[in-house]
Amino acid sequence: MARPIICSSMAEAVAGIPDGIQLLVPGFGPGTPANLLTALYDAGVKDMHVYANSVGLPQGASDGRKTLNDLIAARRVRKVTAAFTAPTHPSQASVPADMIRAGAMEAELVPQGTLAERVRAGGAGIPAFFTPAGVGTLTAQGKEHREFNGRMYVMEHAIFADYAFIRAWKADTLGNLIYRRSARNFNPIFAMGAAHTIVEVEEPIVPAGELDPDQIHTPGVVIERLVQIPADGYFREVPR
Amino acid sequence: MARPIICSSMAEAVAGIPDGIQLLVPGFGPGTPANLLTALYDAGVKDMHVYANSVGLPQGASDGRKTLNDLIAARRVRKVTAAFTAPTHPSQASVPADMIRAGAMEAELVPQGTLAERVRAGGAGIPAFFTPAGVGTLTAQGKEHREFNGRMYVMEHAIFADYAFIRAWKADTLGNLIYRRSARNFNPIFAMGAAHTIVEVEEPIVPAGELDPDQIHTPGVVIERLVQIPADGYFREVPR
Amino acid sequence: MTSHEAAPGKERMSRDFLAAVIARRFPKGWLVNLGVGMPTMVGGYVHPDQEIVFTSENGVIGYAGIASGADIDHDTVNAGVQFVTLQAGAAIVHHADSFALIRRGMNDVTVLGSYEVAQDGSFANWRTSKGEWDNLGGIGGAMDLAACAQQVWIMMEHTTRENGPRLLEHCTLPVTAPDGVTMVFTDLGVFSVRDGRFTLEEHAPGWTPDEIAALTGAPLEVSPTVTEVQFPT
Amino acid sequence: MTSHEAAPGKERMSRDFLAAVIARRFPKGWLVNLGVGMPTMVGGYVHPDQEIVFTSENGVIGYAGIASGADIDHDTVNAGVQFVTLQAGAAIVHHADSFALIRRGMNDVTVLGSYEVAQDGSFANWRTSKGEWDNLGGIGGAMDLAACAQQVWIMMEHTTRENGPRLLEHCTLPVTAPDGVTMVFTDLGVFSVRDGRFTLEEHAPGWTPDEIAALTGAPLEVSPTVTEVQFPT
Repeated sequence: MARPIICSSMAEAVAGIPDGIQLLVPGFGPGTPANLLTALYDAGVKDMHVYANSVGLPQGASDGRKTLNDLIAARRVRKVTAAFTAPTHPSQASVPADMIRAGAMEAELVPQGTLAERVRAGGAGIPAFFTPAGVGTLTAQGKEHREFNGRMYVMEHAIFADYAFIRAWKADTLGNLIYRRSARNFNPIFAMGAAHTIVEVEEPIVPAGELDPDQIHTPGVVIERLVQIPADGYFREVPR
Repeated sequence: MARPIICSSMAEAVAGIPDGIQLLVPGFGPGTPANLLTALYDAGVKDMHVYANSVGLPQGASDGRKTLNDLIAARRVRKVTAAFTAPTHPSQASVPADMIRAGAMEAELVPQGTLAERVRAGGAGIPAFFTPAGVGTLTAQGKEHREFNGRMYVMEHAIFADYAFIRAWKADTLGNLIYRRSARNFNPIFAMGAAHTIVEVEEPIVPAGELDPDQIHTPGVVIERLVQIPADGYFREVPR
Repeated sequence: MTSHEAAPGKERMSRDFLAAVIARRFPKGWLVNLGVGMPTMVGGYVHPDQEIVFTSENGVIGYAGIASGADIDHDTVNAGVQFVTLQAGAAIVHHADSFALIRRGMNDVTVLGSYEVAQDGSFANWRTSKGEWDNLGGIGGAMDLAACAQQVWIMMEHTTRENGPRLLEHCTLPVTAPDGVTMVFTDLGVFSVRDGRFTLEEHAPGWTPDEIAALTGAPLEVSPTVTEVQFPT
Repeated sequence: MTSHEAAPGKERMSRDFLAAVIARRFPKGWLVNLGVGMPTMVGGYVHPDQEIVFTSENGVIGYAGIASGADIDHDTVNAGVQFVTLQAGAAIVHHADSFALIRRGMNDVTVLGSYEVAQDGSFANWRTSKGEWDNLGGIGGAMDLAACAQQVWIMMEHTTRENGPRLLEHCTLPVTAPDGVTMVFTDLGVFSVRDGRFTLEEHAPGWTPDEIAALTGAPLEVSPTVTEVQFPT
């Protein structure tokens, strides 16, 4: 595994990504790779299976950034796996939910902790594990169940995707990453859970050796491409 | 779950630990909770099932500290689960290996990554998972096997122990912990993998709020007791 | 017709009142997860002496409260993606570690909103459709939390907009968990859920147990020590 | 009788020679795990231009070499619990994350010592007893590494102290992994392991393929491009 390539633009960072990929998109408000998503939108990549916490409730942002919601609305996503595929109450409008209802996009609704753990398992070489979350609910229907120590669990399979987009706060030239506050969320596990991990970073990329080895959240050995967010990029998330 | 109790001595930190417990002992050279182990030895606790990377090859230390090897030699350990239960070559002497051979102590030999992941699973509420490590070897004998995506895996069960002893570098009054360099090793996962987690810390315990929330390796909510290593305590590990 | 109009002359407890009632019930040192929506308000009513630690499933362990003005940090949000401030001694973990802690049973309680709760301790809060399973809904972390927290407390309105009951013999909507609810706090009272039964522990000021039972869709036992809900001081 | 005495007049390659041969075979940018014992020496012979990252299963990603004197940090050791120095850009992870990366296939190669290696790619390095399974042995991380690294390279002496073969048709000792070895480096030569066969790729200076085959316990093919091992410059 070679050192990460430091790209000079978002377009370069997403260059060559083919149609049909499985893509991990972290973010929970903060920590969303908005610049890479926008570049991916501009690159026209389609037929994707996206894994994310939410299909994205807001109908686009006023500053031009593209969200998962925009990619879905543009029919570039064939399937979504998420903990929120629709608002809980049908009175709230949702383009993704309408598309799923109409059969225009496939959906897999999963408990949030199961989503996190499935990707963690994928990045950890573990093909399957058991969890109590969802037992006795619709989300466990048709899945293998098993009792351990008198309690029922459901077996869940790992997710290992083709690509992951990551949003970091600090990075060094070897791809070591540090996240800030709750912008961390899914980022460290999604960074491990894909064959090709591409990172947008907020602060200027520093030379290797400047970050304390004890304080690195994601070791750079899993990073393939690294790009600094340009001054005119998207630095703040749109609060939901 | 209440805030951790800050103990004023190692004896207080291990007070009330009953016989018969399952105990997690981290450490890989550095990061071994030598002071707590010594206090446990002095407290006379016996009939334990200890989980550790190694049964401890050195025959005690010259400075008075007690190791797992000493606890075993004193017949206080009924069973050990480890990645090293004996030297690979029979020419090397080993009290634990002799005891295991003689039936004086039960042993379970496991791949190191499986040991780490089993405790991680226990601390993560996951009762079992699949791993490729050990498939086709003696350590997988009698265990359930299963194929995923054309590859064979073995099912391994979680470990959740009664007690964990932890060695940290820095701590605050809420039990938030930071480890230093490879002294981290098993500590963060063992800290999560037990009902009662007791920590010895090298640096003076600081008030809550002084450690950066982004840089904490173990959140204090899983810590039950915390004790600073006294000036005459054991600060450096004995290199193997 | 709103639920308030359903019983003229009878005031129901306000959300703030209820949030305070719930907040002051937490024993000292509890680790508390607050669900999105109404339960978020509970955070504003704990007393510092309670030493409550609020956790959020997006990896924030120890937030202090909702942030405003200059206290807003765009990287620091709770599970409802509201800006929050951190407690001294807060720690941040990633999503897998956060749910590791949740599944491990770290949370003494999760306080969740709900559409329905049944006497068997099941509840339904993620999907209003009773139709065929189409993978549509908003679970978030509720299923993990409900399955793994030491207790599940429900904070909800006692009745629907049409004044129908939300406390039921059986949930009619798809459940979030098939059991686990131990307490229900509604605008009409405080209820325990035990051994397949609702028991009225405290009633809203001015309401009788019979009046509350009439708006409840399951048998309602009345605690021998039933009292009027007191606003915590 | 040592193996050197077994072939009078013929020098075998020294461990340092062999370590250098292995070190210079790593393609640029590889992530390399070095096993305890002999393989540790390999770290001393890589060239900076190779940009090799050495990882250790105790959570050190990017160590530079064995530390001595004032460079010793008592908290920084490799898998053999030897003090090491860190590379600029090193990262520390805990044991579960370290083996997560290992199982994920992070390591381009793990270089391990061994007692035996067989033509099916199996090898045995954790237990010298052929007796009944008694849970005695020293596995460490070898089984995880052997099962998950992209390649397994074995560094070993070609023969036992009694001059018996270590390259075999089948392992006689309990295996560390039932397959996975791609290269074997011994004091007599460099061997590839492919399709159930050993192939001699390079022979030790002064040794003929036939002489090496005579000390090998399995059929030995000879590469059409077989050469003498060159000491890397």
